[in-house]
Amino acid sequence: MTADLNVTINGLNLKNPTILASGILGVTKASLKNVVNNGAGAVTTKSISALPRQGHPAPIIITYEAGMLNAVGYSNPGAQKAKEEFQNAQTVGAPVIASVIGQSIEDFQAVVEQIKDCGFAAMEIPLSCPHTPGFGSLGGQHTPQMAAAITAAVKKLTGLPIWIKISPTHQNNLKVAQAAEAAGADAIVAGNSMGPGMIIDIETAKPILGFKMGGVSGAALRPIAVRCVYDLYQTVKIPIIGCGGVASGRDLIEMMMAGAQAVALGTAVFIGGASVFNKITREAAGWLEENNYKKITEVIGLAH
Amino acid sequence: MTADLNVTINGLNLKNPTILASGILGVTKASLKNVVNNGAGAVTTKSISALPRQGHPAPIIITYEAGMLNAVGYSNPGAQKAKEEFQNAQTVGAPVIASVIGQSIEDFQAVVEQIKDCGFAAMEIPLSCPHTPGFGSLGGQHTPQMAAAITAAVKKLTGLPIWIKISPTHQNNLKVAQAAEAAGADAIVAGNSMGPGMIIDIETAKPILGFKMGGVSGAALRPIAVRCVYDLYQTVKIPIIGCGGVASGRDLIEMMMAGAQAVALGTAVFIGGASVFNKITREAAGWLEENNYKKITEVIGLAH
Amino acid sequence: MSIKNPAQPTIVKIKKIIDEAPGYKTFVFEYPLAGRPGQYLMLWLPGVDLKPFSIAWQTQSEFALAVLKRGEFTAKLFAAKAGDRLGFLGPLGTYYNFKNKKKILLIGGGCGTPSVVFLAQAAREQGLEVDFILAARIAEEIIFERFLADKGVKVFHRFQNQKYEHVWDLIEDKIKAEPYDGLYACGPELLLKRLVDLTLNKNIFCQISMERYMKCGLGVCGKCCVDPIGLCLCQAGPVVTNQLANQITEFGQYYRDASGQKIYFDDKRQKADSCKI
Amino acid sequence: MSIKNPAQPTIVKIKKIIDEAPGYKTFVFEYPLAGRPGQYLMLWLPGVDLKPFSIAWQTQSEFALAVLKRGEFTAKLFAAKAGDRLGFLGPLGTYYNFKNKKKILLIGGGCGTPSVVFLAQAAREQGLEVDFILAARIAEEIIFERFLADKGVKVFHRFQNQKYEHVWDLIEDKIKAEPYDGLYACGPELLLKRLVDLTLNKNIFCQISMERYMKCGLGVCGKCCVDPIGLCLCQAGPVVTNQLANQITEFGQYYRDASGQKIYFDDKRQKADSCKI
Ligand SMILES: Cc1cc2nc3c(=O)[nH]c(=O)nc-3n(C[C@H](O)[C@H](O)[C@H](O)COP(=O)(O)OP(=O)(O)OC[C@H]3O[C@@H](n4cnc5c(N)ncnc54)[C@H](O)[C@@H]3O)c2cc1C
Ligand SMILES: Cc1cc2nc3c(=O)[nH]c(=O)nc-3n(C[C@H](O)[C@H](O)[C@H](O)COP(=O)(O)OP(=O)(O)OC[C@H]3O[C@@H](n4cnc5c(N)ncnc54)[C@H](O)[C@@H]3O)c2cc1C
Ligand SMILES: Cc1cc2nc3c(=O)[nH]c(=O)nc-3n(C[C@H](O)[C@H](O)[C@H](O)COP(=O)(O)O)c2cc1C
Ligand SMILES: Cc1cc2nc3c(=O)[nH]c(=O)nc-3n(C[C@H](O)[C@H](O)[C@H](O)COP(=O)(O)O)c2cc1C
Ligand code: FES
Ligand code: FES
Repeated sequence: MTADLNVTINGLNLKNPTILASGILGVTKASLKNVVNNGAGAVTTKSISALPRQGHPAPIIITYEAGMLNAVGYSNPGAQKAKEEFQNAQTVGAPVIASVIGQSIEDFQAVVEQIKDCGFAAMEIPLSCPHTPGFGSLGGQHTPQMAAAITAAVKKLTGLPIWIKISPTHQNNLKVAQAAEAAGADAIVAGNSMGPGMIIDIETAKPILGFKMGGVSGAALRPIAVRCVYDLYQTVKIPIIGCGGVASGRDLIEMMMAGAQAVALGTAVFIGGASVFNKITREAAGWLEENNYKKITEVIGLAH
Repeated sequence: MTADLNVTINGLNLKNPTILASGILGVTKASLKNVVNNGAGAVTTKSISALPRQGHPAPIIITYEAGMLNAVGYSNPGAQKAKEEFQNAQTVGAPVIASVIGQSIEDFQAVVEQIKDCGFAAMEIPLSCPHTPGFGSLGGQHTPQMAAAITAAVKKLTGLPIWIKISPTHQNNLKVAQAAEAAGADAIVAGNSMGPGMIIDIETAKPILGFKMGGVSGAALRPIAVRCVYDLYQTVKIPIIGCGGVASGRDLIEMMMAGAQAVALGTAVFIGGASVFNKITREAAGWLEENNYKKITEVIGLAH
Repeated sequence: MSIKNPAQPTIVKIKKIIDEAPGYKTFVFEYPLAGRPGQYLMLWLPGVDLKPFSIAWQTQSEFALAVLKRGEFTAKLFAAKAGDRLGFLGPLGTYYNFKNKKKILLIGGGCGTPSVVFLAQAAREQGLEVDFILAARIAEEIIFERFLADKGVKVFHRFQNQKYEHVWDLIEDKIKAEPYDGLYACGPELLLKRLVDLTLNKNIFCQISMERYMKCGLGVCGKCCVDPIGLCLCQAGPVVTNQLANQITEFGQYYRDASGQKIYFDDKRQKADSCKI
Repeated sequence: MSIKNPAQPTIVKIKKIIDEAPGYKTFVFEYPLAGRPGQYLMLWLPGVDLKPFSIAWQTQSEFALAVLKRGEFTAKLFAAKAGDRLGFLGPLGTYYNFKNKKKILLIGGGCGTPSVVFLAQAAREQGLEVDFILAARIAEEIIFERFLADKGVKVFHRFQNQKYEHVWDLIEDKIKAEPYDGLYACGPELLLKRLVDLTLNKNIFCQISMERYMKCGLGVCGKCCVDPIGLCLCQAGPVVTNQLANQITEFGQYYRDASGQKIYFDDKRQKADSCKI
């Protein structure tokens, strides 16, 4: 008997709980399709700002033995081009979530206005990027006040579900999530990369990343993201999307046992390619069957 | 030609910049001696509280592919027994740093009073433990106000150098360091483990650690600790002791290039045994010679 | 398909539980452990705690732990049923060496018994002649007598006849009477101390299992560090030679509890040694 | 002893710098790269940026990058001196396939030249007959002519005589005149597009190096994703067959810049193709 992997979040049906995280391969509709064809239950676009952004100088990523660092700096073609790019997003074959960023409430609103009719299934608002001046943590957005204000401002403009993406490490993250929930957020994504961190090349005595420092993701982050989801499960009522270092069926189940209804993957897609979605869902399905679970939804929150 | 590995911090001479971090093997004087015989430049005791503590239920540690989690819960025999245990600490063969913890300013003072004449070279005050209720981050001690108050309170009681150990991830950590410096701290240790994180055993659906969650250390932490030291180097004037995930000569040089005058090792000692001190200093010395550095102190802050 | 992180406890189901004596149960698990006699596991009761237990016996596909009920952990373990899942780390620590031995004497007392029971099993499988002295306070606490006899081990204890008031006298008599080329023991520390002194004196090969409070089993917490050598007995032990035991000045004097405080065998002998004859 | 993290850029010293032409320099590094013709490196100027450059040639112990000065990065690179340390990631990407070929035609234009120069070197080492058309706007920008001739490559360009006003006419003439069993090219995209159409039409084996804006070189930033197939050319390219090129609808139409905006070759051909003849 095959375990049922379907999950429903905010009324959206995902054929399995894996989601492509924002920032990996999500620049074009064609590449989102490619990821869906490889088994993702949903996909997220690269974050979209009001105006085009070149991003930080390269290197924008570096891997190390425990994960990776990135400081992409939100390069993207801006909301107007994104609107053209992602037109009819509903034809991609799985729900497409638009990641929306801004440096001010007006920015967020401008982006949402532009892209709200593209056929997106939800909008994700990261308040937590650790390495882009003016945005997220470095834009003073990771506070309960800002979370509430931004959530309310975008809720006004669209009926689409609004997902708020928080930092897994900031001490105030549960408060930020609660404030977002109170302001009408439909789900919490936990979370972004952590840090930032820095790796120095000792031969040249220079930080390697173009921006010198960058968010840490991958295996290094996983236990911290799991703990964050675990804490959120006892704090908010809206669905939680886990994100951080998930790279196997075991990791997926673990994140769901902590309380996640779905799980976004970034670093694993970079390391293993788009086919990692099929690998992970296959591993999870096998484990569920061996352990006599009929539906993957049975494991949500089981570790509490 | 052999590179000179000596470093001096607060007038203390270390034959090399490696220090045993608090909490690993530092329960007895005999085990500190054993670590010094294996090449450590200095050693730190397990943290000492006013009264004996049993610590958290086990498992107190768990390793994973990117590092480890611990939630020891500050088990220690208390200040009175510690005074007996570490009597004549100056005979250990390298500077011994006493790690002092408390739940209140009076606690810190009580411990310092008890142990100040044991022959310790310095006192380290962790304000940043992420997993012990009442202490560090969970005791509300990781704020500029508390950092200043605790530093001033212990400075009053002893002429020994006071090192303040901060969190590598908390957003306020540079402010905490500045406040400690202003209150008379002699060095900043950056830093403690991060998180906390959680690992769930999916077969039993239970968090593995006895305390459910614990601080994350090892490779996962290294880039974050390096970045924290890098930022501190531009923020405080007192010496910085790097700590987090250092496991090789390369890592040691990297941490010093970020700005550390010395580097504490925890997880690497657990993984590699006490002999890791000799391994790391040998690697660092070899690299320095190949690259024509005469003294290891030449690399301090070189990445700025 | 199995999804597993090798650094996590290995999860096993309890296959069977055997009542050995009042307050003494053997838990049998289906798992090819491949441990060696004297080694121990850190047993994980999910959500409760993690505690050290010696491997009591082992086959190709099973292993067993024999547990004396003492406090919270063992009480909760006693409430477990066949089919329940537990975890373990290990096998951990040093083991008994009986290479080239012909006739050996084993001494097991209280909750130290399982450690030497596994040695008896392994030694018999190699064809050694094995005598085994079981130490207990009362006859009802004698365990594994049948198990050992079935394996061809000669079992002795002071309840077989009324000759001995103290097990020590039985031990001395056996050592005098028989040409043992190895002595192995696990039990109350003061008994082990006498044995170490005697075997050093008489120049007999001897290994003991020296138990300390073990919180992690992995060399990190330092609770099991012994003076003055500063090594962790969770890794450098539990099995040590009489020579090494003799270098450990705290041996027979004190050990450290969960907080790291010294507990003297003199002061608090009852507490420290309550599980032992 | 070397201490190195394999995921960091490999650090190498500049051994030698060769002036090829105005604004064109070759940087030689001592390092056994073992790249394949068509592959590229992401070159790291510490503290500055990281940019893609094709391997221009390679020996057992050295490799070279030939660089056209264009903007900030290449200007800073031009300021570097022998002995300076740079880093690189790679070799990255796909490579030219010339197995079982006998006589091949190579076309290199502007900063696309180095990619095919390395192919010429490798093909000659395997004994192939190699003709090479160098494309440039002016005679001074003709590079590697001597280098290629020394390897036994027949070099053609429109400044050898005044016969051709456009390089395309030279190319068509050569293809008509000679029985090539493979065509390989790197240069201005509109020229590549014509070549792909022509070879598909005539059913000649053809590979081109199709360059896109490459920020990471590792398949993560998505800048180099091509429509409609959605693959990243930093990994699925730069070398592609004429068939694959033909499936890429944006080929010859547009590419994406650092922000991901489409830049049309029609609109901004000068900007997009400024390095190419
Ligand atoms: C290497 C080793 C092998 C052991 N093998 C066995 C065995 O095969 N069978 C058996 O029944 N018991 C064995 N023990 C003892 C067993 O670990 C304790 O009886 C058990 O941990 C008691 O836990 P509790 O919570 O039930 O009792 P508690 O109320 O916590 O303690 C009762 C007494 O048990 C001892 N104890 C408690 N925790 C530990 C610990 N973490 N490490 C060492 N001693 C502890 C202390 O002396 C304490 O006074 C072994 C101990 C060690 C160190
Ligand atoms: C696979 C590949 C191989 C290449 N091989 C060579 C080579 O062997 N020799 C050589 O001189 N050049 C080569 N280039 C082009 C080279 O990367 C650019 O000339 C260089 O990055 C310009 O940087 P700049 O800062 O000096 O100029 P800028 O002012 O930043 O840009 C000038 C122009 O260069 C191009 N460019 C800039 N950055 C990139 C980038 N990251 N990726 C692709 N194009 C870019 C753009 O078309 C831009 O309009 C190659 C490019 C690719 C993709
Ligand atoms: C290269 C890269 C680019 C990223 N870009 C974005 C982004 O644009 N917007 C965003 O919200 N998160 C971005 N992230 C964060 C990821 O979406 C994700 O939250 C994080 O990497 C943790 O998940 P992981 O460990 O599975 O990678 C990026 C991460 C990486 C590695
Ligand atoms: C098992 C363990 C116990 C620790 N106990 C303490 C402690 O008692 N006091 C303290 O200040 N830090 C303690 N730490 C934190 C370490 O001293 C160190 O700051 C942290 O582990 C990061 O360094 P590392 O990556 O080299 O281990 C402990 C860490 C571990 C792994
Ligand atoms: S039991 Fe923790 S160090 Fe031995
Ligand atoms: S260059 Fe970044 S994905 Fe290709």
